[in-house]
Amino acid sequence: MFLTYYKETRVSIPKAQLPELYRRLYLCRQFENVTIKLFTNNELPGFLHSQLGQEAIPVAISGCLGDGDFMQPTHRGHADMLSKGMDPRKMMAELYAKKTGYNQGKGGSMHMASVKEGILGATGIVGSGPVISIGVALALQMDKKPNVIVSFFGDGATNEGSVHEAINMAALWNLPIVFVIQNNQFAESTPRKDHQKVDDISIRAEGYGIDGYTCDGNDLFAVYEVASKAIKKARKGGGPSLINAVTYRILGHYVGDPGNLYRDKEEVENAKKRDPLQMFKNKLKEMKALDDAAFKRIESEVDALLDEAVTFGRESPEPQDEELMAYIYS
Amino acid sequence: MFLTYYKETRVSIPKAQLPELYRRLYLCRQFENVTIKLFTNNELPGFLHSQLGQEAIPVAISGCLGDGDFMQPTHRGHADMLSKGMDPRKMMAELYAKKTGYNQGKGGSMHMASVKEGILGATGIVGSGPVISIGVALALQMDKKPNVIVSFFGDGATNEGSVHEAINMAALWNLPIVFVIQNNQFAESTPRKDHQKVDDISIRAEGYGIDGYTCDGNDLFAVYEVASKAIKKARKGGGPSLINAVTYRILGHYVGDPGNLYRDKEEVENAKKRDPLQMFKNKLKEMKALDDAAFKRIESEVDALLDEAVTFGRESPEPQDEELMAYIYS
Amino acid sequence: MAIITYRDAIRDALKEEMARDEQVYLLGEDIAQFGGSYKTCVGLFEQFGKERVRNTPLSEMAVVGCALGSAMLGKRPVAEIMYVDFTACCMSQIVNEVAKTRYMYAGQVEIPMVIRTQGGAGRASAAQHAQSLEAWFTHVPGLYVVMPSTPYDVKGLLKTAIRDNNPILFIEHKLLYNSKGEVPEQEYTIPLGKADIKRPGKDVTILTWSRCVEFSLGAAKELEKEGIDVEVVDLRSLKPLDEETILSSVEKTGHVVVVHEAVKNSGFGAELVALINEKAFDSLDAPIQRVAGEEVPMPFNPRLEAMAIPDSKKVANAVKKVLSL
Amino acid sequence: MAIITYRDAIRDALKEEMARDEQVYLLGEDIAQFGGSYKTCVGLFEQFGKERVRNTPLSEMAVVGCALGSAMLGKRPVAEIMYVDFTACCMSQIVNEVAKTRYMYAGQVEIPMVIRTQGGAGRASAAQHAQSLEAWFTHVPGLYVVMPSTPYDVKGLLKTAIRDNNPILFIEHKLLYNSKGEVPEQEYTIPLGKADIKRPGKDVTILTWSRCVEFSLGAAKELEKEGIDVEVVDLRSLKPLDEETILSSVEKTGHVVVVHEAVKNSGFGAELVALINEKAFDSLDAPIQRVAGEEVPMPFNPRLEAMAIPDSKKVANAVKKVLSL
Ligand SMILES: Cc1ncc(C[n+]2csc(CCOP(=O)(O)OP(=O)(O)O)c2C)c(N)n1
Ligand SMILES: Cc1ncc(C[n+]2csc(CCOP(=O)(O)OP(=O)(O)O)c2C)c(N)n1
Ligand SMILES: [Mg+2]
Ligand SMILES: [Mg+2]
Repeated sequence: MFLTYYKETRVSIPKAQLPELYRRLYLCRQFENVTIKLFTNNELPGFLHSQLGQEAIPVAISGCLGDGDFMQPTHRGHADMLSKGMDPRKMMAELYAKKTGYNQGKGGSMHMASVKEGILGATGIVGSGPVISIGVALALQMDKKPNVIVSFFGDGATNEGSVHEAINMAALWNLPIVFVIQNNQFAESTPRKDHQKVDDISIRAEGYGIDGYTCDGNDLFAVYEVASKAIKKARKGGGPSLINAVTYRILGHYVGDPGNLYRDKEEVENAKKRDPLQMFKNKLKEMKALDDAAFKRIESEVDALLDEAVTFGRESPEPQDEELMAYIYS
Repeated sequence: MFLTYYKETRVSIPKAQLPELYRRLYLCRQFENVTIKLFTNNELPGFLHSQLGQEAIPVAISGCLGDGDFMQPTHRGHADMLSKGMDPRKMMAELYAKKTGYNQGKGGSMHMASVKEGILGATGIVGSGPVISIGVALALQMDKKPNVIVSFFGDGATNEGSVHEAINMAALWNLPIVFVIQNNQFAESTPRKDHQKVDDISIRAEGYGIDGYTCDGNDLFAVYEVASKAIKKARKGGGPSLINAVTYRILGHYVGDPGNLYRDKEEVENAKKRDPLQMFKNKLKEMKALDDAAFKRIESEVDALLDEAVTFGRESPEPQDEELMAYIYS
Repeated sequence: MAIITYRDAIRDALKEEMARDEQVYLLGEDIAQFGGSYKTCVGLFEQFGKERVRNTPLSEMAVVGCALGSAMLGKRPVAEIMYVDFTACCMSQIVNEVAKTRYMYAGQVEIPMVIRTQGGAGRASAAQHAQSLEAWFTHVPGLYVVMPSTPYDVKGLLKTAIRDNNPILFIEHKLLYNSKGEVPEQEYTIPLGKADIKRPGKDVTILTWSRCVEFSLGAAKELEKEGIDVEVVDLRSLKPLDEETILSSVEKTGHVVVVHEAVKNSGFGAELVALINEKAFDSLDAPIQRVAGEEVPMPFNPRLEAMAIPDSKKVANAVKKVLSL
Repeated sequence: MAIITYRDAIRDALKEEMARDEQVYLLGEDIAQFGGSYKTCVGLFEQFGKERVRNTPLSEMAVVGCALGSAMLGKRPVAEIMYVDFTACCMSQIVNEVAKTRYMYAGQVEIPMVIRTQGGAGRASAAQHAQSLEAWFTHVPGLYVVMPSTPYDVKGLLKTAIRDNNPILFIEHKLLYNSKGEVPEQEYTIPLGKADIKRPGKDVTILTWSRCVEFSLGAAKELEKEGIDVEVVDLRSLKPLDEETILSSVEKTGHVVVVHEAVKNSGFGAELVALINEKAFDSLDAPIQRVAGEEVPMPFNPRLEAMAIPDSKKVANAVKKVLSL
């Protein structure tokens, strides 16, 4: 395994925020579980990248974001979107390619966007998100807004030239952006050691003259700590940071890939032991931040919401034929 | 100014090699002087990037290369080519766009190549050289050759995504390649501080897990020392290094650019005081490696060779019309 | 003859050529243990090892550049770019370097390399994973462009492409990988630049390639019932282009429909119309019809997606139209 | 009316639009103190400061991506890519992101951005600095492509492009920067998608754009002496395309020559031939002739380079040919 854990967790999340963070974390997790099932049942067209096991990263980070802040998810980004507040019903409808979906059925899993809510679409071109994100950051800077954008990408994406260009330019222009690597140890089927020699990707930050952090991406508290620091800095005009949030891709590359050709079962089993949802829950229990009833209430609320979302997606109308040619030009 | 000098010069060049290195250095310098004059007189078509003031870098490095080794020059690469042994007559003929030129008049200044002599053409697409060079390195590695390739590029090129991809892949595959930044402080009109935030580019090496060096690119001995180490390592299967050879672009970006819109006169004047040719000559005198007569002999031989080269270029025939369509396909 | 899939035909071609010539090696994302995103390389890593079946980082520029550099030294790389959409990520390497190096160097090197990729819609992959971009590359001197439609063709042409000393963009179609067809047990190759008449006919010429051959044959079958005899010419390689077969078919039928999946505007179909206009204008009894992709980024919704590309019905309608004009 | 250069007309357009609308900003390599590689931005850095005239690193992908991101938030970036050849370095950003984002997002955003670049041969810049690549972009739904040929057109169209809410690739020609022409002192704009008849005539229609307008007018002048009356239609924008002007000219003359500098194979000329074939077949008295770039990477040698592209003589010959067929 290629995992290294750099930080002791210090508890810095405002206590009042914890139930909501748990809600989001659970929502992200269940959204994955539900969509995987739907996809496997051939209810959803296209392909699906599951973010299962990585949810602590976006949930922690979104916890540091507010109105006017932006995020650009990755192609494996349902948790990114949900954590920042996207409506699971409209997301589900989009996955069903329905008119009521965020992108009216034109985008699908990878391109779902809600720009009004500060969520850009992911790009399906790995590594191209960051070059777009820096433009958002530039606009925020030019408009003297107190806001930031978080740009997510994967460990594989760090080898794309576009990511290099984006970070260099952001550093040079001191843009209000936080680059976050959802380092899940794989680029499709390629383990990290087969796509880059360097152990800790965050040291690349130094080569751009910005701060780099590595944290345990499965520990929501650890991510929060690092992210809040980086985001605060960016907000204050301190420029970009690069966060390497180390996690593990529990499932295959896409739903349907058993993920067994290029890694050991054991490795996966080990990784499963560090389930971010369970870890967070345990910590909350330890802290006595939520009691069992509270967990239950949250969980059943979310479950109901997701049931509703599925129904909404399933029963919504498809786009009309004439919509094929809508929104190409302004 | 953005210059920093990292190394005290230790003299490690075999003494017997010194006269030849001086000859090459002087040849590179005079080739620049002659071609600038020809270009200014409208004798040469196209455009010309002068390497004047950077010659110590390729001369030192070529001094560490032998038969079977490769080099890929930059668009500002006449000294690169000459130092590795390209014939100034055939180079001059190419600059005149003549049939007798290395590329039969099809390539010009930027694309001159002599693959048999181990010199690839530069690419006019800044940053694309390194991705091609790694392919040469891979072929050498696959064929278990004891050879290496030196891939040159500029400080500006370090911000191109392609360079990032090349270094990452070379590091990963442990390829026999040395990446050398001819860090002349400018990308066209853009000073280094306006194109990257980081002070010392060589620290990017760390982000790929390879060795990085910074050296005074105007001190032939300093470059030699670093390069011989990196090249030896690559030859032995130790993988790539990144050398940041700090120099200064004395002239404008191309011949015709007065180079005065984006920098102070004083900066240029200061830089001129550290002329690599003069520095090397002084050192040789100090070391008593060559006497005045020897310098004179070398210089007049080179001058005569260049006279001959100009005549050869000038008087050679142009390609025939029917050659337009030759060498597109095999 | 065995009946195998298009996917397996590709794998067999790679396997045979790798066994035949040590200089042949593969590089690309996820082609090793995973056998490629579309599973065209399954088993090759195990057979030939990691030196010759090279998984790469997500670095399309480095993949193509590396292939080029090694080809100059005599290697015969077969680079895989996972989707033709991603050729845009290494467009400069393909167009500015790979295609031009031999010419810029005045013949000092040959560039025996293949870039394999796949394109096309039909899997609800949305706008960035479903394009057909061959026209771009036919516009670039120094490159060949090959787009086979059957297992037989894909195998024979891929073997030829690997043996050829020119850089070749070899574009497969994601919806064809599971299609099946007869492939000889014994070794064979197919020359570049030879179209194949997939169905002879005398009334109308359909010029097409890749998955649209399927649609065209479907239309021809339907039209046969109405007494319309359609000739389906599968170009197989767009460059070199088999002008002879095209023009003689046009001369025979006097009616032409061009069918391709790529967007119509500036698609390769336009070049065919222009070519025929220049070289067989007088043979034309009616204006050439084009059936092609709509002027739209590919939508995710499968129904809209289907509307955006040709199908047999659209082809049949165009044939009827060209006959009625 | 003042007589100014194409270069200055561009600078004036940028200056006026930047003064008019604070959201407009420029980014690109060497556009600040240096005023751009072709000096089209001289003085703007001094006037508008470094926030609005942004020198960038050598990072074409980041330049285009950054423009896109900011455009989504309401900025109106004008990005400069120094040579059209380098659009290949950010092809994915242009094609996969800029052109498709609005559609993929189902209209959530507008992308009011311009990518200025320049192309063409004639300065012995060799294979990687002398291409004409507009056809690629006309093949991409979601992008407009504008290629003005005169100072008047370049100014009016650039102003319009900056005000338009769609992404526009604006391609200048390196050999036109020094050309001069009349430009009104007072403010004006030119609508996209309107061709301009640079010379009316009744015998033959020449469809052309960018520098080839010059060659076409030169040919027309020569041919006038022989009593041939040529109509030169400058398309100005290839997308949106002014079909009406094209078709009505074709209907009038019945003879068409298409002239462009880009390589002939799959050039935009092919699309024009196909379009006319589809919509005005019966008006054609002879097959359309194309005068275009040769199928070759651009050679460095100036004589060979000149051979590789159109000139007035080649155009005149094509006109005579189309009249004699
Ligand atoms: C430019 C590009 N190359 C290749 C792909 C195919 N692809 C999609 S996701 C993926 C792996 C990405 O790895 P990483 O960045 O680590 O993200 P993860 O999938 O692990 O979340 C690949 C190779 C793509 N979509 N875009
Ligand atoms: C991809 C690309 N972008 C831009 C250019 C234009 N250009 C040519 S040289 C140059 C500056 C390169 O700077 P650097 O890499 O430092 O090399 P130097 O010229 O200083 O030797 C630029 C911008 C180019 N040729 N290719
Ligand atoms: Mg990953
Ligand atoms: Mg430089």
